Amino acid sequence: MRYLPLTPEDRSAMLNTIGAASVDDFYEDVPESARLDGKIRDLPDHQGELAVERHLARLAAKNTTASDGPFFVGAGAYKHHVPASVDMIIQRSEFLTTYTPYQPEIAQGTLQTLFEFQTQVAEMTAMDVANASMYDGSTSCAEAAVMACRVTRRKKVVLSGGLHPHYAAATRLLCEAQGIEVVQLEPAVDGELELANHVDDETACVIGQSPNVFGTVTDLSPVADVAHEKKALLVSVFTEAVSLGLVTPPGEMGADIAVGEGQSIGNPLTFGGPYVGLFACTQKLVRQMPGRLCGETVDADGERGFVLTLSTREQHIRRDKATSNICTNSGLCALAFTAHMTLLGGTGFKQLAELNHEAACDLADALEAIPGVNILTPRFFNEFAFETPVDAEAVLAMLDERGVIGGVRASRLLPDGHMGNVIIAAATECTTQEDIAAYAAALKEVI
Amino acid sequence: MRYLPLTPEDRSAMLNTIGAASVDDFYEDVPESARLDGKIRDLPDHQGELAVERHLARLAAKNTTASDGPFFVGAGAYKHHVPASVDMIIQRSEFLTTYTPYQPEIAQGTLQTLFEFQTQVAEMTAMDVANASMYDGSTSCAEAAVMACRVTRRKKVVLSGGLHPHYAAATRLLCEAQGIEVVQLEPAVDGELELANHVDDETACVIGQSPNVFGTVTDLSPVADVAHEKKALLVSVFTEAVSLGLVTPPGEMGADIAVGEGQSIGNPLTFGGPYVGLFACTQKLVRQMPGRLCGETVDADGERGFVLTLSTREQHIRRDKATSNICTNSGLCALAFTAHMTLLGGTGFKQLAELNHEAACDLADALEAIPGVNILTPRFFNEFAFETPVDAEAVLAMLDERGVIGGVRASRLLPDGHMGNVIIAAATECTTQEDIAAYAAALKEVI
Amino acid sequence: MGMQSIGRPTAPVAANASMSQTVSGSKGLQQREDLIFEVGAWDKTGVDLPQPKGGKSRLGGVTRKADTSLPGLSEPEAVRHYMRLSQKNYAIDLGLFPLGSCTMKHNPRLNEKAARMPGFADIHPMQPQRTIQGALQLIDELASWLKTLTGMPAVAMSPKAGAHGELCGMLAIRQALIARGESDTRKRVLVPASAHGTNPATAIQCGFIVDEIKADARGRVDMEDLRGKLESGDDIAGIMLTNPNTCGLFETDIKEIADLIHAAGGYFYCDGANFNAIVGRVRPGDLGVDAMHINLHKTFSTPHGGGGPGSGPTVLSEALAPYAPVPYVVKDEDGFRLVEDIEGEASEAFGRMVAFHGQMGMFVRALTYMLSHGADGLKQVAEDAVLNANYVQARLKGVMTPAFEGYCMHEALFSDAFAAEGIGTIDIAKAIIDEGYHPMTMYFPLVVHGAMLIEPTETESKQELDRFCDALASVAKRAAAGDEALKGAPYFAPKKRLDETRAARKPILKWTPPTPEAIAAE
Amino acid sequence: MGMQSIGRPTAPVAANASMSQTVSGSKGLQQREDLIFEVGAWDKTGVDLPQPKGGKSRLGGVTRKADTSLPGLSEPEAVRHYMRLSQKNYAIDLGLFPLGSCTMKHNPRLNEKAARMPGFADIHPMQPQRTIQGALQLIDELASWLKTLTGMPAVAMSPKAGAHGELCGMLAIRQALIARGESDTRKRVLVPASAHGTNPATAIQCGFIVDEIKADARGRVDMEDLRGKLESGDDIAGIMLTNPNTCGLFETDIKEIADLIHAAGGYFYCDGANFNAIVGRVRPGDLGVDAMHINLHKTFSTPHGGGGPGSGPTVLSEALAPYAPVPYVVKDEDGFRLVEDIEGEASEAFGRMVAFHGQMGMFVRALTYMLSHGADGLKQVAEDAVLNANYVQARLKGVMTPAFEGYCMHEALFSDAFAAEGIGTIDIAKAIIDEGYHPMTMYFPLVVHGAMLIEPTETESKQELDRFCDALASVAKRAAAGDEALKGAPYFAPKKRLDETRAARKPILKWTPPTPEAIAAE
Ligand SMILES: Cc1ncc(COP(=O)(O)O)c(C=O)c1O
Ligand SMILES: Cc1ncc(COP(=O)(O)O)c(C=O)c1O
Repeated sequence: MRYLPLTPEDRSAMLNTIGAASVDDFYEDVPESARLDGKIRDLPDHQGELAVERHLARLAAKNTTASDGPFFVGAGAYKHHVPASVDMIIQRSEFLTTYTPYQPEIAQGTLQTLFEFQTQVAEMTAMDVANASMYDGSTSCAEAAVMACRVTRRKKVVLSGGLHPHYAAATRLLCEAQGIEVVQLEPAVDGELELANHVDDETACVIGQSPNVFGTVTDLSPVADVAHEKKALLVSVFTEAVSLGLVTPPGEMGADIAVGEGQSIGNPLTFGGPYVGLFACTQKLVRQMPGRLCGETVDADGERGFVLTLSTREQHIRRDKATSNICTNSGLCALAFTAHMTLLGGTGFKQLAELNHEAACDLADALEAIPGVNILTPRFFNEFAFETPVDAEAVLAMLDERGVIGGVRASRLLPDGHMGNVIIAAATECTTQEDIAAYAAALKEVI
Repeated sequence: MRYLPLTPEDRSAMLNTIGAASVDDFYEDVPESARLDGKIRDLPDHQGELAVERHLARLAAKNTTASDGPFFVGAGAYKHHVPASVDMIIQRSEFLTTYTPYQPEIAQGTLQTLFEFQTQVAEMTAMDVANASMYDGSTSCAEAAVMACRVTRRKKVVLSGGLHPHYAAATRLLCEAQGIEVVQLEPAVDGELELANHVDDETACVIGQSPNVFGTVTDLSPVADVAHEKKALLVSVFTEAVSLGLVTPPGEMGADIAVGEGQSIGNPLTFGGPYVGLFACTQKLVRQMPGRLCGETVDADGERGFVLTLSTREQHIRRDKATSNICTNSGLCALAFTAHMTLLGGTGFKQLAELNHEAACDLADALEAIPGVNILTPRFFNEFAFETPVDAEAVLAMLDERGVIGGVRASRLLPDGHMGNVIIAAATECTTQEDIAAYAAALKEVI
Repeated sequence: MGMQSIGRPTAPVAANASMSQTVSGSKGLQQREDLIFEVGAWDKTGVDLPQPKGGKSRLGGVTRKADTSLPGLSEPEAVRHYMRLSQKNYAIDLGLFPLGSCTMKHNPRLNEKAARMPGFADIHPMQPQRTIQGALQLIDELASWLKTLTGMPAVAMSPKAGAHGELCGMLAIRQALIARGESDTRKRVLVPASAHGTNPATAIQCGFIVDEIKADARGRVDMEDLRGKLESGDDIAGIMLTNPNTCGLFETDIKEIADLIHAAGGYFYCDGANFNAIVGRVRPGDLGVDAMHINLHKTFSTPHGGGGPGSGPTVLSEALAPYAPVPYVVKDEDGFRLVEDIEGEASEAFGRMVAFHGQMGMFVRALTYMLSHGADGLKQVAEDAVLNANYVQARLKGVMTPAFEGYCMHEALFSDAFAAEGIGTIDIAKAIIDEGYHPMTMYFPLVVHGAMLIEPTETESKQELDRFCDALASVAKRAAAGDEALKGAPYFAPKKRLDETRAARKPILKWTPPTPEAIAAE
Repeated sequence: MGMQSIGRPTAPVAANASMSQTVSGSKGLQQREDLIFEVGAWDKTGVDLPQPKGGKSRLGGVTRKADTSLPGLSEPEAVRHYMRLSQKNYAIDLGLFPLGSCTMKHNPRLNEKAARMPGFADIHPMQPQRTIQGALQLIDELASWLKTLTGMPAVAMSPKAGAHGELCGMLAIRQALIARGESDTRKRVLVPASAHGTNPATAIQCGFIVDEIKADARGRVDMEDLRGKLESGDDIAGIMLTNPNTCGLFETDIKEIADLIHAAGGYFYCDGANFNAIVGRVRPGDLGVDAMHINLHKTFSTPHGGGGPGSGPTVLSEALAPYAPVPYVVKDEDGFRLVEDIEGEASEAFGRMVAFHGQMGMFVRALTYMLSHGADGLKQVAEDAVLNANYVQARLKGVMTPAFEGYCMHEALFSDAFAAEGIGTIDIAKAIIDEGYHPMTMYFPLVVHGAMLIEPTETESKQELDRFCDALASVAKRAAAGDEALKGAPYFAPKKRLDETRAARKPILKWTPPTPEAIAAE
C-alpha cells in the first residue's frame, strides 16, 4: 500500500507500546451486529498507479472537451484560458496541502493571498469589502438573501426573471427552509428593472443579475434607488466575473451586497466545480457577512501580519447564532483567482474583457446574418440568447453532429419558460474566427 | 511581454542612473556592418500563451504516443510507468529552477539528493562509486573508453558486436579524435564473450553490453578475467537500468567501469532526451572519473553537509588537463531517477524487474507460436530479437497499419549488418496481455 | 548587527550575536515579500493578449465608470511572489499535521494528475449529455463506492463541502417531515455539546431549534439526558450526532440512540467527518443512520488547499432517499443521464442546492484514491489511523492528561490539566510550531478544558510519530514545569505570535493606498 | 535554551536568548531531514506493483547474486523527504540568481506544460517516422529559428549541452581539416586566458593543442599577442572565442579576428553561452563565425534543474555545414525525415555524437519560449538583459571595483580590489547569501583578481535589482571596512560554511552502513 508508511513490524511494535493485542481492541465499542468480518464485499482490492490511471484515462476519453472544437456553452460557467503559472502556483505543496489558516504564525502565505484576494474582489465589484470566498456563485446568492433578511429583519426576497435559474433554486431552497417568502418574477430576457415594481415594506432585498442568464447587461441603479427608499437591499449578481472589466459593477449601481461566480478567473470548467463564490458588501454590513474574513494585524515584534478575523460571526465560535454554517470554502480556487488577477493586472483584465465582448459581437454578427435567427438579448457582454424557427434541442443536436457545441437551450434551465426555440450562446477569448465561421455555417444548414 | 518585468518608466529611469542615452550605447562595440536595424526578419512577433499552446498542441497531436496502442519499441529507450509524485518532485521550484550547486550552503537539497543518487547507482551496479550523472548512456560509454586509455596509458579499445550501435558510434568518434584505435567486432546477437579473444597488451579496455542491443544477457566474468590478465579494463554497458534488478550487474562480473542509460527509472521517453547517463567505477579509478562528484563533509558548526568534490578532475579548475569537458550534466533527470528509486526501494525494484521479464517471456511465447517466427536471442531480460521470412521494414509497416508498433528493425541500427528480416522487440510492465495478443494476431496476418 | 563592527575589525562572532538583521529584510533562504499592491505596478501585466480590434460594442452603455485600479506583475515576479509567500506556510508535505477532526492525510499526486486530464478539467457542466458520458459514469462509480462503503441505498453528490452536506441531510429530513405533514410541529433537533459548530449552525439554517444534550463521563452521549429529552418527543425532528464523535470516541450506544430517535418519530443525522476511523470496518447503514455527509477532503484524501474546496456527498436511508436533491445521475439503456428537474422520478426531491452537479474535480481525486486503496486498503487505512492515534495517546499519556479513559479511535484528546498555572493550551500549541510541527486542534471539543485534539492519520510513519511525540512530550514537561518561555513561542516561525484581538477590534480587511500623510511620515 | 528555566518560571525572554535549539532538530518551518538510507526501511515501497506470476525465466542463469539492498519510502514519506530537502535550496523562483555566465533567467511555466504533452513526452526515439511527424516538424522549426537568429546556414541539434556543442563544433573543424588533408599538421587552437574551462578541455578532447592568448587592458583579446601567434600560422586549426566574452564585454575586433584566423587557414569557433546579450540584435553569422553552440538553458530559458539537462545546438557556417553530425531532420515532399546514416546526403558527416536525436524535452521548451517572445520580444530580451547589467554596474561601481572601463553587456564584472586586506571574494559571496540572494560567480574569469561576475538577466524587475544592489552595496562597504563578521557568513543559511578541503582530502562519495562500533559509540 503505497500511501501507508507503517510496516508490519511497526504495527506490532506500536501495539506493544499501547498494550493492545490487535487493532480489533480499538473497535470494541462497535456494536457486535455492526462489526464487519473481513473486507467490505463487492469492491475491488487495491491497484497500482498504472492500472488506476488507465481506468481514469478511459473515462476521460469518453468526454468531449471544450477545446476539441468550436464551443459556445456558457450559462454560468465559461471557457477561458488559464495561464500555466496559475496551475503551477496552486500545486505548490505549501498551498495545496495545508488547512484553513488557524495558526497564523505558520500560515502567512495563505493569509496574505486571502488579503490580496479580498482587496481584488472589492475593487473589481466596486464594493467596500469582500470575504475570503464561498462555495460558488449560487450558494453566495442564497447566503446573500438570508443575510439581507438578518440585516433588515424582514422575511421576503424578490428574484428577477433574469437570475440564473440554478441560483434562484438554491436561494429559494434556503429561504423557504427559514420561512422566508420568495417572489420569483417571470422569466424575461430584459426584465431586471421589473424588480423596481416589486419592492414593498416587507421586502428584505431584491436580487437582480447583470449580465443575466440571457446575457443581458443592465444598470440596476433605478432598482437600487427604489429598494433603498423602502429600506430594502439590492443584491447584485453576476456569473461571468470577466464582465467586471467592462460592465458597470455592482458598487457603481448602489448594490448593498454583490455576489457572483469567480470561476472565469483562474479556474478550469471541471464540469461545474470546484468553483469560487465571490461575496462583497458595504462596510456597514460587514458583521453580518457569512464566511471567513482575513484581516491585517501585527505580531509580538510589531511586524505586519494577517489573521482570520471577526470569527464571532462564524459557526465554530457562534454555533447556532452564526451568520452561516459554512466552514470549508474555496481557498485554493480563490488562490487561482488571485494569482490570475495578479498576472492580468488592471490593464490585462480590461483587455481580456474587451476581447470577450468582441468575440461575442462577432458571433452575434455572424449568426444574425442567417435568415431565421433572431437575437433576443438587447445589450450583452460575452453571451446572448437567440431564437430560431426550430426547436433548440433539435438544433443543438444537429450542430453537435457537425462538430459544433452551440450553447445551452433555455428550456433546459427554464422547463416552463416557454422558450423552446431559444439558445444561449457564449464566446470568449478562446473563441476563434474559425470557430465562429463553423458555427454560422453549421447553423445555416440546420435551420 | 509577460516575461519582461521592466516598464518603459523603469527603462528610462535606469538609463538615467547609468547615464546612457539609449541601449544602443551599450552596443557600440558591435562592428557597424553587423548592427541590425530593427528586428530580425522572417520571424513572427510575440504571441500569447493561448496561441503558443495551440501551436504546440497541434504538433504534439501529429505524433502517436507509446500509450496510444500496443507498443514494443526498445533498443536503448524503454516505455515505463513514472509515478505521478516523481514528476511533481522534479517540478518543485527549488529543484527545477536552480543551478549546479556551486554554493553548498544554499544547495543542500540538490547535493543531498546527488549523494543519495550516487549511493543508489553504486549499489545497483554493484560498483564502488558512481558520479553525479552524465548526459546519457552513449556519451558515458565514450567517456569510459577514453578514461580507460588515461588509466592504462594505452590507446586501443575493443567494442563488442552487441554494443548498441549508437554507443559504438559515439565512442568511435571521441576515440578517433584522440588518436585511439577502435576495434569493432562483427555484429552478433550472442557474441559478447568474443571480446576475450581480442585483448592484447595494447588494449586499454574491452567494452561489452548486457543486456546487449539484441537483448542478450551475458555474464562477462570470463572477459573480465582475460582483460585483467592483460592489465586491460572491462567496461560493462547496459541500456536498460531496470535489468539491474534481476540480471548480473557489472560489479558482480568484475567490471572496472560500468556505464549505462538511466532513463528507464523516473524519466519519460521524450523522443530520446533528456536522459541520464550512469557512470560508476572501482574505488581506485575515482580520480580519473569524468563528471561531477558529490561528497560528504561538515560545516563550521561541525554539522554534516554535502559539497561537490574532487573538482581538480574538472574543466572549470583543470581546464586543458581535465578528465572531460563535461560541465552541465543531467541533474534533474538524476533527481527523477533517485526519487523513483526511493519509491521503489530494493523490494519494488526487484519486483519491477520481474514484471518486465515476465512480459517479455509472455511476448516471446506468443510470437514463437507463430509459424515463421524465429527468436534469435538465447537469454534475455525484457527485449529480444526475432527473425521472420519477410523484410522487417515491411513487417513493421504492416503491423503499424494494424495499430501495433512492433519494435525496431535491426537494419535501422546496423545498415550493413545483414539483418534485413530481424526485429528487436521489448516488453515492460506497461505491456498488457491484450497488447501481446494484438501483436501476435497482427504478426500472424502479415508474415 | 555586523554593522557595528565597521571600521574596527573584530574576531568572527556567533550567528545570533553578529547577525540579527539584514538590509534586504530577507534572511538566507527566507524571502521577504510585500503585498502585490506594494510590489506590483499599475501598468504591468503577466499576460500577452491580442490587441482588441475595437469598434464593436453591444453593451448599450452599461459600462464601468472607473477602471479597476489593480496592480499586475510579470510572470517572473508573480511566480516569485507566490513562491515566497508559500515559504511562510506549513503543509502536510512538510510534516505531521495533527489537526484533530480535520484528517490531514497525505494527498496522493496521482489524484492531481487525474483531475487535470482535459477529459475532466476541460468539460462544461451544461454541454450535451452525449458528450460527457465519461463524467457521468465517474460520478456514478464514485456514488456506488460511497453507497457500498456506508451501506446506504442513496447518495446526494452535489453538496460542496461537509457543512453543505449537513444542510443536504437536514433539508431531506425537513422534506420528509413536510411529506408527513409534521414540519411545523417537529422543530427540535438534538445536538451534543461536543458537536462541531457546523451542526447547530446547520440546524438553525434549516429552520430547526437546537436542543443541546450532555456528554457523560466517558465522553459519549449521556443516555439519561437523551431519554429525558425524548420523553415528550412529538416535537423532535431528529438528532445530529458525530460518530466517531469529536472526542475521538465511538458512540457505544449508537444503535440504541438510533432506535430511540426513530421511536420518537425523528431522524438520525450522522456527521461523517470522522468516517476515516471506521471506513471499511463499519457501515453507518448498519447503525440506523438516516443521513450522513462524507468529507472527501478528509477520508478520501482530496487536498484541503488551505481552506477548500471541499466536497460533501451525503448518503441517505430508504426513508430519506426519495427527497434527495437534483441533479443526480441515473443509468439506463442508452447510457448515463442527469435528472435535473423536480418532476417525474424526482418529483419528491427537496430541490436544488447549487448550480450544476457538485465538485467534479474532487470526485475525480476521491475515486482515484478509492481505486488505489481498494476494499483491502481502505480497511487498512482505518486501522492504521486508529493505531497511530492510540500510539500517540500511549506515548503521551504519561506527560499529558488524557481527556477520557481507554482507547481512542482516530484521534487522541487531552485536557490542559497537566499544565502549570498560567500556561495554556495555546502556549503548548505555539511551542510545537518551533519544533517543526503544526499544532493539534486547540480548545475543541468544548466539553474538555483546554482541549488538545491530536489526529495523526494513517499516512504518518512510526518514525515521524516518535519524533513528534518526543517534541510534544518535552513541551508538555516544560508546560508542567511552568516554563514562561512557552508564552513567547513561536520563536522560529515566520512571524511571532499575532494579535488577533487587535485585528477584530478595528478590522482592516483590504489594502488601501497609503495616505499622503503616511507617505510623508516615512 | 528554554529548558534552563524549568522549575523556576521566568519572564518571557527574547527569541535568540531563550530558544536556540529544538528537540526535533527542525526549527519552525525548516524541517530536519536525514538521508533515505537513514529514514527509509528496507522492506518499504511507495509503489503497488502486481505480483509477478512467477515460473517463467529466459535469463539463462545470468542473474544477480546479491539483491540491491536499497531502502524504500511510502509515497507520503518520499514526497516529504524531497519537499524538506528542497527547502534547503536557493532557486530563481525565490529571488535574483546573478550567477555570471550562467544566465539564470525565469523559466516560463508554459514551457513545462508543453514539454509534458504526451505527444512529446511519450514518444520513442526509434518509433516509425510516420508516427512522429510532429516531433520532426518541431525540431525543424526550432532549427530554423536558430539559423535565422544566428544568421548561419546549418545547425546540429543533437549536442546534449554547451560543452557537447563545443565538441560538435571542434569535431566539425577537425573533419574539415581532414577533408583538406591538414588534420595532422593543424593542431593548434588559440584560446583566451579568460575562456570558460570547457573551451580548452574541449580542444584537448578533440586531439588539439591549446595555445593561450592574452587579454588586453580593455578585457578583450590582445590583438598584438594574437597576431604574433598567427605569424607562423600553418599549424593553426582555429580559435575558440567567447562573444560577448566572459568579462561581459563584446569583442571589439571580432571581425578582424575572424579574418586573421581565416587568413591563417583556421576556423573560428565562437562560444555562444552569452548569446543572450545580443540575440535579436546581432547575428554571429555576420561576424565571421564558423561554429557556435547555443545553451538552450541560458538564452532560451530551459530550466537548469540544479545541474542539467542542458542542450547545445550548434550552428555551422557554409564551410563546416557538410560535416554536421547525424542524425538530422530534412523535409521533403512526403513530410519530415531523419537522416541517420553516414552515406548519401550525409556522406561527409563527421559521425554520430550521441544516441538518438538530442534533447527533445529542451527543444519543446525552447521553441515555446521563442514563439512566446517572437522577433520583437527576443530583441527586447537582449536589450533588457544588457540594461539590467549596466544598471547593476552603475549602482555598484561606487562601492566596488569594476574590472574594466565603460559599459558592459549582459554581466557586470568586479575585482576584489575594494575589499580590505584579508576579506576575500568568497566572504562577500557568502554574506550575500544572508541577504537572501544567490552569490555572483566567484573567481571567474581568471584574468581578474577575485573576480565577481554578476549577471542579473532580463527577467529581473528594477525593484528586485535595487533591493539586491542595496544589499550588495552594504556588504561591499563592510568588506571595504574589513568587517571580520563577513568571514563567519553565511549565518542564516541552512548550513554554515562547508569544509570543501576536508571533503576532497578523504572523499566520502556514498553512504555506507554505520559500523557496529560506530553504533555502539552512539
Ligand atoms: C466534525 C466536523 N463536522 C463538519 C465539518 C465541516 O466540514 P467542511 O469543513 O467540509 O464544511 C468539519 C470540518 O472541519 C468537522 O470536523
Ligand atoms: C562561457 C561558457 N561556455 C560553455 C559553457 C558550458 O555549457 P554547458 O554547461 O551547457 O555544458 C558554459 C556554462 O557554464 C559557459 O558559461
